[in-house]
Amino acid sequence: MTNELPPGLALRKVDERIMTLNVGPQHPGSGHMRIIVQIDGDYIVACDPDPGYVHRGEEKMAEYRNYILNIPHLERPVIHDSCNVLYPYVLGVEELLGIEVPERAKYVRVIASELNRCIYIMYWLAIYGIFLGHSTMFMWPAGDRELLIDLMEKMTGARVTHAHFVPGGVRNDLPPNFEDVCLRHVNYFEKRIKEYAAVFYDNPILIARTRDTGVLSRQDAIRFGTTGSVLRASGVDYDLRKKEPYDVYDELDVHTNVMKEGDSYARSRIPWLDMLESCNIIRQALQKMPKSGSVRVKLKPNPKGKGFDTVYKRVESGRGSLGCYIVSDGKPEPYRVKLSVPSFRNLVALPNLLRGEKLGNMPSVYWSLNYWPVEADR
Amino acid sequence: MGTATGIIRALNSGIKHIALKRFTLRYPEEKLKFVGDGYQFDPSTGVGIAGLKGRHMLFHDHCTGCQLCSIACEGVAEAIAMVKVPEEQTQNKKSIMPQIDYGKCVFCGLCVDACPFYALYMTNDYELSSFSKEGLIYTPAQLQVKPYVAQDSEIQISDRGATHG
Amino acid sequence: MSSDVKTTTVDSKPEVKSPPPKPAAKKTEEKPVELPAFEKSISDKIIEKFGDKVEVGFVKEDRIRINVGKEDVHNVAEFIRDGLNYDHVESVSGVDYPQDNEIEVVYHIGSYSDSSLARQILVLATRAQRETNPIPGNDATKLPTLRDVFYSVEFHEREVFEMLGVFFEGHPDNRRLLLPEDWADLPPLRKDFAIKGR
Amino acid sequence: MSAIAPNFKLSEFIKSLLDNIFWIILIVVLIGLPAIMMILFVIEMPVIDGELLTPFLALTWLADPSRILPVVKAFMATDIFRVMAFPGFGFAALLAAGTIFVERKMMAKLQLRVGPFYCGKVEGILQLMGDGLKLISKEIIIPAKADKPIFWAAPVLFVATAAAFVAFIPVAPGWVVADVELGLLGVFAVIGFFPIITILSAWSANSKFPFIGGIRALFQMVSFEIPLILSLLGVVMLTGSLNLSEIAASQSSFPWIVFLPVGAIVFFITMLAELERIPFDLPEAESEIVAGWLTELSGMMYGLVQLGTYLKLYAFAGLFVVLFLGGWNGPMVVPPFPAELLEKGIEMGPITAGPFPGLPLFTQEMLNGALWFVLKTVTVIFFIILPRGVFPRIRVDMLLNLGWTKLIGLAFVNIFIALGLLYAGVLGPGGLQ
Amino acid sequence: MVGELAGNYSTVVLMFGFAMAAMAPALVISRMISPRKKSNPVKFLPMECGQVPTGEGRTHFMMQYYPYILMFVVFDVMAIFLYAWGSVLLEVPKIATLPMLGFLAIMFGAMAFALYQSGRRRIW
Repeated sequence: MTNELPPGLALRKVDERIMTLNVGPQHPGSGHMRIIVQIDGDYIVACDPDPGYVHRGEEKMAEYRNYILNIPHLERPVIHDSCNVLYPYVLGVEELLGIEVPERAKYVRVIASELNRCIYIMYWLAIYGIFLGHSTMFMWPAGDRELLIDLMEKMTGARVTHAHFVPGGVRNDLPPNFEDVCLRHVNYFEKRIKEYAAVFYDNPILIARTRDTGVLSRQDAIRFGTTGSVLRASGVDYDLRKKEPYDVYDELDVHTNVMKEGDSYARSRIPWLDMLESCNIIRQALQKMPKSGSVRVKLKPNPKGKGFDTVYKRVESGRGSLGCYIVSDGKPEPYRVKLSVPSFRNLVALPNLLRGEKLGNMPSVYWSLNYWPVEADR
Repeated sequence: MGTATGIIRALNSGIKHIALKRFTLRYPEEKLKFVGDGYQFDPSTGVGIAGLKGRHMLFHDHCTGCQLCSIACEGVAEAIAMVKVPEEQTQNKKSIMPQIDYGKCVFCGLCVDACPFYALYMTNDYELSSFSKEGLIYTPAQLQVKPYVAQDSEIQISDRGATHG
Repeated sequence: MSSDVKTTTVDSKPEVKSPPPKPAAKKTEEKPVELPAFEKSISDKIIEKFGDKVEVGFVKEDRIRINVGKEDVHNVAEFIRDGLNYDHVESVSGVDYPQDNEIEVVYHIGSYSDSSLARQILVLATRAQRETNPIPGNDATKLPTLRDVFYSVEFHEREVFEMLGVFFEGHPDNRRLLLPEDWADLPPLRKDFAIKGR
Repeated sequence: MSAIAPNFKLSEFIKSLLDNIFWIILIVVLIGLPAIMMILFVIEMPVIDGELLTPFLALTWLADPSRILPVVKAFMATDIFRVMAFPGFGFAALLAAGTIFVERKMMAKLQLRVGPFYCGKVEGILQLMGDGLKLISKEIIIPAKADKPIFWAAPVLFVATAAAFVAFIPVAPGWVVADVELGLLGVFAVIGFFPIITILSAWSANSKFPFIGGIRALFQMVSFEIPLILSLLGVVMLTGSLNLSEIAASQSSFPWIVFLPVGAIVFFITMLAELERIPFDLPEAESEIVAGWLTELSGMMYGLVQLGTYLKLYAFAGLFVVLFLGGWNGPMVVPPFPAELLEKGIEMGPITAGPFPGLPLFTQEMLNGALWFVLKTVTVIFFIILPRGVFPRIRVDMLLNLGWTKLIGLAFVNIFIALGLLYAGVLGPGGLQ
Repeated sequence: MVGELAGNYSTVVLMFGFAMAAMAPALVISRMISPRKKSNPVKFLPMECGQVPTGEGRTHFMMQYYPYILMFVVFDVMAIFLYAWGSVLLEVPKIATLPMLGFLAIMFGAMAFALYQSGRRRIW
């Protein structure tokens, strides 16, 4: 739709030479999903994404567990971004139960959320590198991610699945001396990711490879309901941290990165700029955070909502706006939990972007959509 | 000429990195150092104490067999089962105690949050692999043992790159 | 026949019971003083245009809920897009209400292009008749699709179709999405589909 | 134990080994020994020093260096030695193995990781051997509808073609397998075989991904052949010869890269493309077409293709050295052979060995030449490996565009530079060389 | 250069044959010592990313960059022809370069035209 087919594809008997390729689920360039692409020579004439290979029914499972015990489950869709994927649920439950969160806990949450965003983006970047055949760009982010994972592990006690946010705050206070270590690691991390420019982002081959491929115009980005880096790469200035600040984001100076081009290169550069921005936010939050105080409100066991109520909360996760719709009927278990995940929303753009594109552009366009198969399947 | 400059910059950056230190943690020889003794929970304030969520440790003299940890785990992983223990443990009138199946445990630590008697903590031990499924099931007697952990490697940042020193 | 039943359920809300949704809606309506002004003006615009075909579920800060019957949902959605500058659907969630014998489909609609609406989410809810023995696609559980209004609902509606059995009439590509190809059980997000052992 | 490899049984493993030994002994006894007997019966045994050569005499000679050394020397002068060992297959395979190891360690260092580490105690130096053992003991799976003879033959042909390429590379003065006048054209002819083998292998597998990969390989190799050929024309014009040994010898004072840097750059880029190395590894682009034309190859077939690839890499690096970096030419660094060893032999206390009349197996020039050649080749290999660490893969249309417009244009520029140098009198008969 | 015997190239053939003779046993040994299980026929299906393969592997498949191959057929010969001139450049009189320059110009012009054509029609 966005890309016109090359003129020769309008030949009469063109169907005879169209080959159907199953890209996935066991393919180095697909992740846990299948993209059925039909190619004519080097051009993709049709594309049909087929997610669902990691569908686990998290939403159904959530209806059987109470509000607290849902926490380890609902962070499973994106374990690399587990704080952020849990965040809207926790915010929603807090609104349902009418809990006020202590100030320090809000800052701890913001720090954890930003660290987790960087961890996710590093993982994403690593895979983007290997999709483009750049093995160094796989190894460096995968290694440097360790700095932040180490911080998260000091903070929450787990390296990947933290289960750290709970309604009413966070589960444990920061360890002693955390601020210094965090600052040191984050500063070094920022220095490291700035070095990626020479090898990756300013690399002329990469620019030639990804510029003007998979162009998503501003109108289409809005029409498809894309979110996060995909949206911002198309020139829409929309970041929930700024537009709808939750917790203490309104007290922090958040800068939104927007690019106009809307091509794969812009979509891949925006997360990198976001990481630099996250480093700034973490430093600000460390400075403004109350040095002491409670981090968690004590709840009754098995908290329940006040009768029938619905709530829809959104946060800006590593991939974009992540919403959680909770229906409560006054029981300790939620009546219905629906995660509106950014990957699923961005997936709509994939068939439209890949149509008429070259086969060699498929991995870069696909992964630049910031798609996380497990999250889309839930 | 921009292309040539970019290519030379990239090659230069690559060659520069050959001189940097390796970042890999060589795991079985080096082990990461963690904060504190593991995740613990203070029921009086309702706030946990930071630490690694590793294998549990059960204090037999505190455990009352109230099953709260088991109930908490039922919604998460169904890893905790209450089993009969010999009568020697005086504190426990019901003489049942948790037994944890680490093949199912997700190390979320909600059982520690649930325990109101300071009986269940988590430790820094994460090396739980076993050749059989039965070996992953830790009985109360095994959970009582404080694990020996030799973890001393920390990330060190210098001009020549970060290493696990 | 089935559509008649449905119409009465949603449009003439007072007489039909549907216990859960009622109290919340009433509570917010009873305290008009607290209603935020901007959100109130939006909901007023919709009321003004459609009269009593629509019902305002609640008006909270940044969130407006509109309940609408299934034959009006298309028109309301078009008005929301053209008249109110909302431009994309964030989420389409189906909620099963076996006690009402209905399935509710909730559209969370937001706006990127209008910066004054950036915080706003308009919740558009509509209800379809629920069948006890569903045959997805071939029973009365049907709703008009909103894909021609909001392109972004395409995959969401496919998901709702397979998870709850709500067939969206006019959707160009109403195929299976997430579940395995050989899934022959009930649509899994219905309340009568029980997880084993729970 | 059972949890690690449930189907592994030590007894069966030992039994398979014993089976193999049994079959080997049986074949040797039934076929090998009669064959040797028949050969001994037919051929005329040489008479040396008035005595008929018998096995007993041969064994006596083995213990006497003054007698065995001339035999070794005579053997080294034969084609068989050259093909099997020194400038030929053995040497190239050794360098190829070294390349694989260095590549893995260097990539690891560049990427701030460790690389092969545990195998062989010292930085994983035996990793390659381990990988070879693994590959040779893996099952070879042939796809059901594959064209079996071609599918089996393709990896072997690939290695053989790479070896034929190696045959043209002169390592030291006089040390080349095929010292032919039209060596450069021979190289072009051999390079022309690679796309054919690739497309045969891809076609015979009857699978989609190898097919696309094979077509890509065909496009890539074919379209980079013209820049490759044109970029070397400058060297041939300045040298006036197509013999690679003569070209190398002609650079005794200046390597041609000083005068023809453009041609060297074009040749280097086309070399990367012909070798299918990143950034030009489109035929094996794993994120698009699983492993390209290697997708269906398994076990030792894959191992052979890898071996062929690295032999080819060595051959191309050697060609670059010969054509642009002066081949074996370099300052004399190898010390002369100690003369007293020839006259007195080695005296270590009570034990005296020698003298060794035929001893300098290799001349000083040859050792020096080989040393310089290896040094330069390793440098070139380093620069072939390095782009893998810093560049992403490019796309087919970009690749073809690069090859057919930019590189051919630059190759023409190179030809005119060479012409200008010749007619300006800088080089050529009246010039520097 | 003149009068070179074809027999000089025998070493190349020898090398080719030696490599074949040395490498074929590797395959044979591998076939002997490696396991061979025919229990699962799915194993022998061609790679299709975990799905059951559909369609033929060898189909009518059109790569859009076909003009480049056609160009190769023509210009490869011409490029080799240049070597006949290049290798004797030092011996022939300088005036002989002029026709070669003309030839180069024609070749270059033809190549530019072909490239222009192939770029104009992206697809054949």
